[in-house]
Amino acid sequence: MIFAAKCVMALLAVVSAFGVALSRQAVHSALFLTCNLLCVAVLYLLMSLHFLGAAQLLVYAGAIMVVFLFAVTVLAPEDELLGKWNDPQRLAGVAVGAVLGAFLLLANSTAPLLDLSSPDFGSLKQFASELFGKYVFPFEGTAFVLLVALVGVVLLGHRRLRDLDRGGPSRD
Amino acid sequence: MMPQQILKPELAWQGMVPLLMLAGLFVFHFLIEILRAPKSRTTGGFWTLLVSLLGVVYLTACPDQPVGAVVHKMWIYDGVTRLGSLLVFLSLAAVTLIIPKSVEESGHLGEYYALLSGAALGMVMLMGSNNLLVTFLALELFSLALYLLCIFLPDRSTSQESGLKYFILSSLASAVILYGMALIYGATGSTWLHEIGARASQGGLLMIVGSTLLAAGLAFKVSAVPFHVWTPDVYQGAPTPVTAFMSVATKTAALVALLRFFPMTLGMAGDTHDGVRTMWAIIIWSLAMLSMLFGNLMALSQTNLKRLLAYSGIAQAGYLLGAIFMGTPIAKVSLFYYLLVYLCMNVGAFVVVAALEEVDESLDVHALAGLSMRQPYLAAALAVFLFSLTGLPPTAGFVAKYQLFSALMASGPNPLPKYLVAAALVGSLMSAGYYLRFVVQAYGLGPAPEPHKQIPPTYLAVIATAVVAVFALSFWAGPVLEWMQRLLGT
Amino acid sequence: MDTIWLVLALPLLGSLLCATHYRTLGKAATGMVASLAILGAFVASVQTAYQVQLRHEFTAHLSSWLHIPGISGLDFAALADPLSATMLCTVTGVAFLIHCFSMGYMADEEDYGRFFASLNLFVATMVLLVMANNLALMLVGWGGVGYASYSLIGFYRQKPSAVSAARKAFLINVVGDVALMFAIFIIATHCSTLEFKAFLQPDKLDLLGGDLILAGLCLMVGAYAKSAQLPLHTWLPDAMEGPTPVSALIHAATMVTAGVYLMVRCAPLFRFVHGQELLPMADDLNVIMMRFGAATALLAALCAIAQNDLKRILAYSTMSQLGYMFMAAGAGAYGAAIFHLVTHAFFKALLFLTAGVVIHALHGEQDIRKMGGLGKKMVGVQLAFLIGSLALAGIPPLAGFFSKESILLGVFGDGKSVEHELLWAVGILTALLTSYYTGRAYVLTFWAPAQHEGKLHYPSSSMTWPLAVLALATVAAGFGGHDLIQSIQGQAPPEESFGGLQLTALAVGVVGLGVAYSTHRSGRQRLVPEGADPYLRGCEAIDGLTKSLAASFRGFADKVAIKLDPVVSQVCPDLVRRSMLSTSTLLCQLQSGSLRLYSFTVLTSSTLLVLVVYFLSRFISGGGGQ
Amino acid sequence: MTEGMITLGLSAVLFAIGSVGVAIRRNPLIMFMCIELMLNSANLALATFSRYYSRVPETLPDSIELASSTDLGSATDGAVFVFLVMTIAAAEAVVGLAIIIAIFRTHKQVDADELAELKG
Repeated sequence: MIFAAKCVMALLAVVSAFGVALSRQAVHSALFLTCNLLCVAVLYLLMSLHFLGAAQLLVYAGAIMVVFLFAVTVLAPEDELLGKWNDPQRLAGVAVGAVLGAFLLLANSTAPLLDLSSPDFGSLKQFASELFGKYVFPFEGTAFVLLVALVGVVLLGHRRLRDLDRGGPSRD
Repeated sequence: MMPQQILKPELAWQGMVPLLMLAGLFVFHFLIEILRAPKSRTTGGFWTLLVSLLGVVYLTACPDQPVGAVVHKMWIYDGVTRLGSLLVFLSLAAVTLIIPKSVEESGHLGEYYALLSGAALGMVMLMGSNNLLVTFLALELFSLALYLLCIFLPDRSTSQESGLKYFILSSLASAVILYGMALIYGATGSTWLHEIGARASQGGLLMIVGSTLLAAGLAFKVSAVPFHVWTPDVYQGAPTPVTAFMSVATKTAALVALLRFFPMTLGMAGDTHDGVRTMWAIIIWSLAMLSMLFGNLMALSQTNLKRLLAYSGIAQAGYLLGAIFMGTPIAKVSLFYYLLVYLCMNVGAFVVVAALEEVDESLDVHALAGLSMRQPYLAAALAVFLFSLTGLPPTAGFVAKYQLFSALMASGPNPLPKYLVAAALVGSLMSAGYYLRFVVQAYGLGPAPEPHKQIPPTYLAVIATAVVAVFALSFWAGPVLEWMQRLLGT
Repeated sequence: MDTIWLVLALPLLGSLLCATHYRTLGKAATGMVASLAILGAFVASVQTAYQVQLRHEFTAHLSSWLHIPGISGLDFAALADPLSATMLCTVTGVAFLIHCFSMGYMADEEDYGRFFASLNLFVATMVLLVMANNLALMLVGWGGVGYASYSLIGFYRQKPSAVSAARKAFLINVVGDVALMFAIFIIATHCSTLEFKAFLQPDKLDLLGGDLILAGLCLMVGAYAKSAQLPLHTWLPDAMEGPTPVSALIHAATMVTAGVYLMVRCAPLFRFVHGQELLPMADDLNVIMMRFGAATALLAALCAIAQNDLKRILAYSTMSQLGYMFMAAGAGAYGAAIFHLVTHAFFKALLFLTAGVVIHALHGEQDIRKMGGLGKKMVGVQLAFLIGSLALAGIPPLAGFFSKESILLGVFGDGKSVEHELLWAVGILTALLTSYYTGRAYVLTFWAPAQHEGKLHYPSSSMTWPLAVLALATVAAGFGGHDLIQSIQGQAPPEESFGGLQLTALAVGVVGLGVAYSTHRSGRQRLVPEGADPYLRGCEAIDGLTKSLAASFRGFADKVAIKLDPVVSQVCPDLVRRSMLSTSTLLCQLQSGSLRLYSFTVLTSSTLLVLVVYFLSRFISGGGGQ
Repeated sequence: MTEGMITLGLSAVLFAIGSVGVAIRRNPLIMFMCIELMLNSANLALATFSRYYSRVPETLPDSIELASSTDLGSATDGAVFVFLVMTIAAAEAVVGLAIIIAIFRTHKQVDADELAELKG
């Protein structure tokens, strides 16, 4: 049952990923991405990684996608002309991606995977004790990444107000 | 399985001092400069300079032996971290002193300093990292700060272009690195470098592909050929002090990360004919070879000084990767000595570029003609730095190259490092062509002297210090090398 | 830091000051600065010599210099021992007097600053050469001395002959530099150290094995070029184109003695005692050195007889005396060699300076046939020249007698081998010739009937008092010989009673002088018929030979060059340059600025890397599995 | 095929699709979405490895001493890794979108091919 569910979700994820990469409209891409992230969240849940599934739903599919959709609607980018299918650069890109994917699949197929997890695997308690114990250093470090992001937003956002006052920036 | 207890981190504050200094500086800027936005704009620079100089003093003068692992072995403070952090602090101090008019007028000086110290924090964190997660985190920390620094000048479309290109390509590299890390974790079951190193030889194909992806991503940060494509555009578009910082500090951090991965993760399997280790060595070797040859070759046709320095940085990365490839104690010492000298000459050259921009000189090779009459000091300093970058004798560049090449030559029967030396010599020959072209132009005839435009005194101070250092490091190379040798414990 | 570094630092500083601040200082102050710098160096040398007396030898280590893996002893370090202390005192002392003399002699020159800067630089490099404690640092001084002498010989830039003489001196010096460099390579690769005290130990020299003779020959070629020994002597007579004080300093007292110094410094290499007996190859080197020394001494003396130019006579006599020193070094009488080096520095500097005064007085006239009659007009100068001449001729109790005597005794040795007796006889013959041509120059200059008209240009006091000091030194120096030889050699010279050997030398000197006086008193210009000149000028013939050799080589090279040069120097580099530039431009066009292309490149590179690594790993594991 | 292989294979496929997207799209916004896709696929691989955790058998040569006696690596590593990467990716997304918005505001329309003032 779980196996079947995983297969369906994986199929859905692949389809939505193609949607992200190939949609003409940015807003479609964003929606496909949301779909993909949701699929992955479900996969986490199916792997009994409950906390990660929840975090994926909240952080990714929730917060990040809202920002993406917001950006898309604010900017309203024109539809991208995808051009002909036999554009050489496009073909080369697809070929390289295919080769890369094939090799990653090949490498992944050699992975030793064992289902030996304990009953409480993926529980919040164990997760938290690791996060605030062994991983306290990167946990604190993440705070600085977020701070840098905050500074960046302040920098770029603040500038926008100033620029509007001056009637927009010049091109050079 | 017993539920694990919450472990108390075993903190060794001594080793954390450089990290804490930068973290404190960053928080200070965030709280005081950005949120409060004081009227006086010089305090931020003052504190940054003070902290970076204190850090330099702490890292050079602190007599203690290396402290070792910190916080569940997440982070290591040893000679390598110490020397690398020293270089980052030094470049931070230099960059703090050169604030272009355009940055000052943007009214975001607080953010500028905050991002600089954040980037430095990320770099120091990366150099001591002993865990894949910390490595990724640190990479992202300084990369995010650098994207924002690249795009810092709102009125210049080149700055925006530089920021966007760096952002997209660097994120791509981050994704590649992350996938490599995932595979390595899958292959060995640990994210700690020393444990990975112990199990690397059992990793199989998963480990080989994972470490290749990781090497590719780090090669991107080092800007080695063929992952160099972003370098010239980003360097040219970014504000010059940021370029100077990136060219030295980022390169140092990424090289040290490579150095940590090279022997620790993958070389610990002893002298057995270990596939992973051989692979890694071959990757580094070919990256070094390509960077030396193509970096110098592409620099030959450059006409813009800033862009030329970007291309020459690619070639220099090749020489440095050669030292990483060797990995012997002598090679490590010569790597750090080269990095120190590279810091002096490259930051010096970029400060000259910044000063030229401040006095509205063009950076084009033809427009440089007669610079020696308009700006005699700048021209002389530029000549010194370019001579040193070429590796001509009385300067430290010569000693650094000499040390590096002799370290590569001491490889016994293995011919691979000797090919590197041959390529480096050919590359140096080419580099003499393009560096000296600029010097000759600067000392050639040109437009009559215009009324002097004032160069800010801090610029001159940095340039003078760098010139002195370029000569001092050559005449007192012995003591410096001995000191580094002692720190690295070889 | 020891005072010995002051000996180097002061002349360097003086040189810098003179070169950069000549205009602000003015002439008088420039000369004073230069002289005071050398005086300071002299005082420091004396201090060093005193320290050596107290502490015996020591090494003053300043800092490390080069790091070459596997080779030690590449430091900025000075070696202070009796040998270097003696050399330092002599060099700086004579140099100081000559600086003072130059202040008067060069007073009318325009390029006063350049002259003193070069002179100080010369002293600095010479001092570096002497006090270096390893061969590599010595090579720096060695090359520096060559450069400084180049700039000083060619001081009169407007004179083509001076320029070509300077070029010749420089070229031959470079031959010596290259030879020394080869010696350094050989020694470094075998002994893995370049420090004198380290590689001159028997166990290190053992490592040289068969290459000992090669290293020794390279060292000797280097020394011969610097000390103007046959066949690399041709530059020395031409070097007289420089100002006379330069000739006195460089070509009499200091630079040309560097070769002798090198031989004495590396003495263990030539005296290499394995077990108890001299190795045959070290013996070969010594024989070569003695024979070449004797040949140089004799041929140069012969050549001096046929000269009419006062300075060239002195130049050839310098060559001849250096030949003596090499003879002594070859015979193992190192103390005698250094003793003669010191006394020769005094009396030859005296002779050159006196000659300079005479030439100055006669408004630049250098031909002794056009002099004469100066004896009564310039009594003091005449006396100084007389003292110098007697010392050169080896008349007791002047210094030259003692030093030449110790050399001849050293060469004679125990008198059991015919070779040594023959060489001694050559030495005596040379001494006869020496006293003759010295006497001739003296008599023709001062006592023959005057051949010139016009007012004499009398020397100023700054030019005369150095002469007095040097004359005094010439008289007194002979009495310190015993101690000097003992400290250099490490053992007392053999006690010899005043016997037949000494009497012969003395008699020869007196006879030579007597012949000269009786022949030339009347103003007769030559004793030997003109027809003999070509035979006497054998030394100069070598010059001609090298010239024609060089010319024919150049002719050949020209022919080849006309055909090959355009290809080698224009077409090929141009081709390379163009192809590189076009490749470069092509590569940079790939850098099109397109973000999409860049990301594609990064991805492709990563994929390629994965591909390559995958196949290589298959290959390696396949190869490893078999 | 074990259950873990589904998600592991899916992560490889998603990574490849993401890289294709980055290589062929010209809109920076969509390029960035594709990069998010790649990061997400790496996360999926990490989570899978964490769930189906297998320790490499420790057959070390005698010459090698482990730096620590206590093992640090565990199954939870992957999960924590995924969680922190999510946070970092969120920060990156914020910064990236701010950059892209800033550029869109000046250029109105951004084409990755045409934004080539810097080149050569």
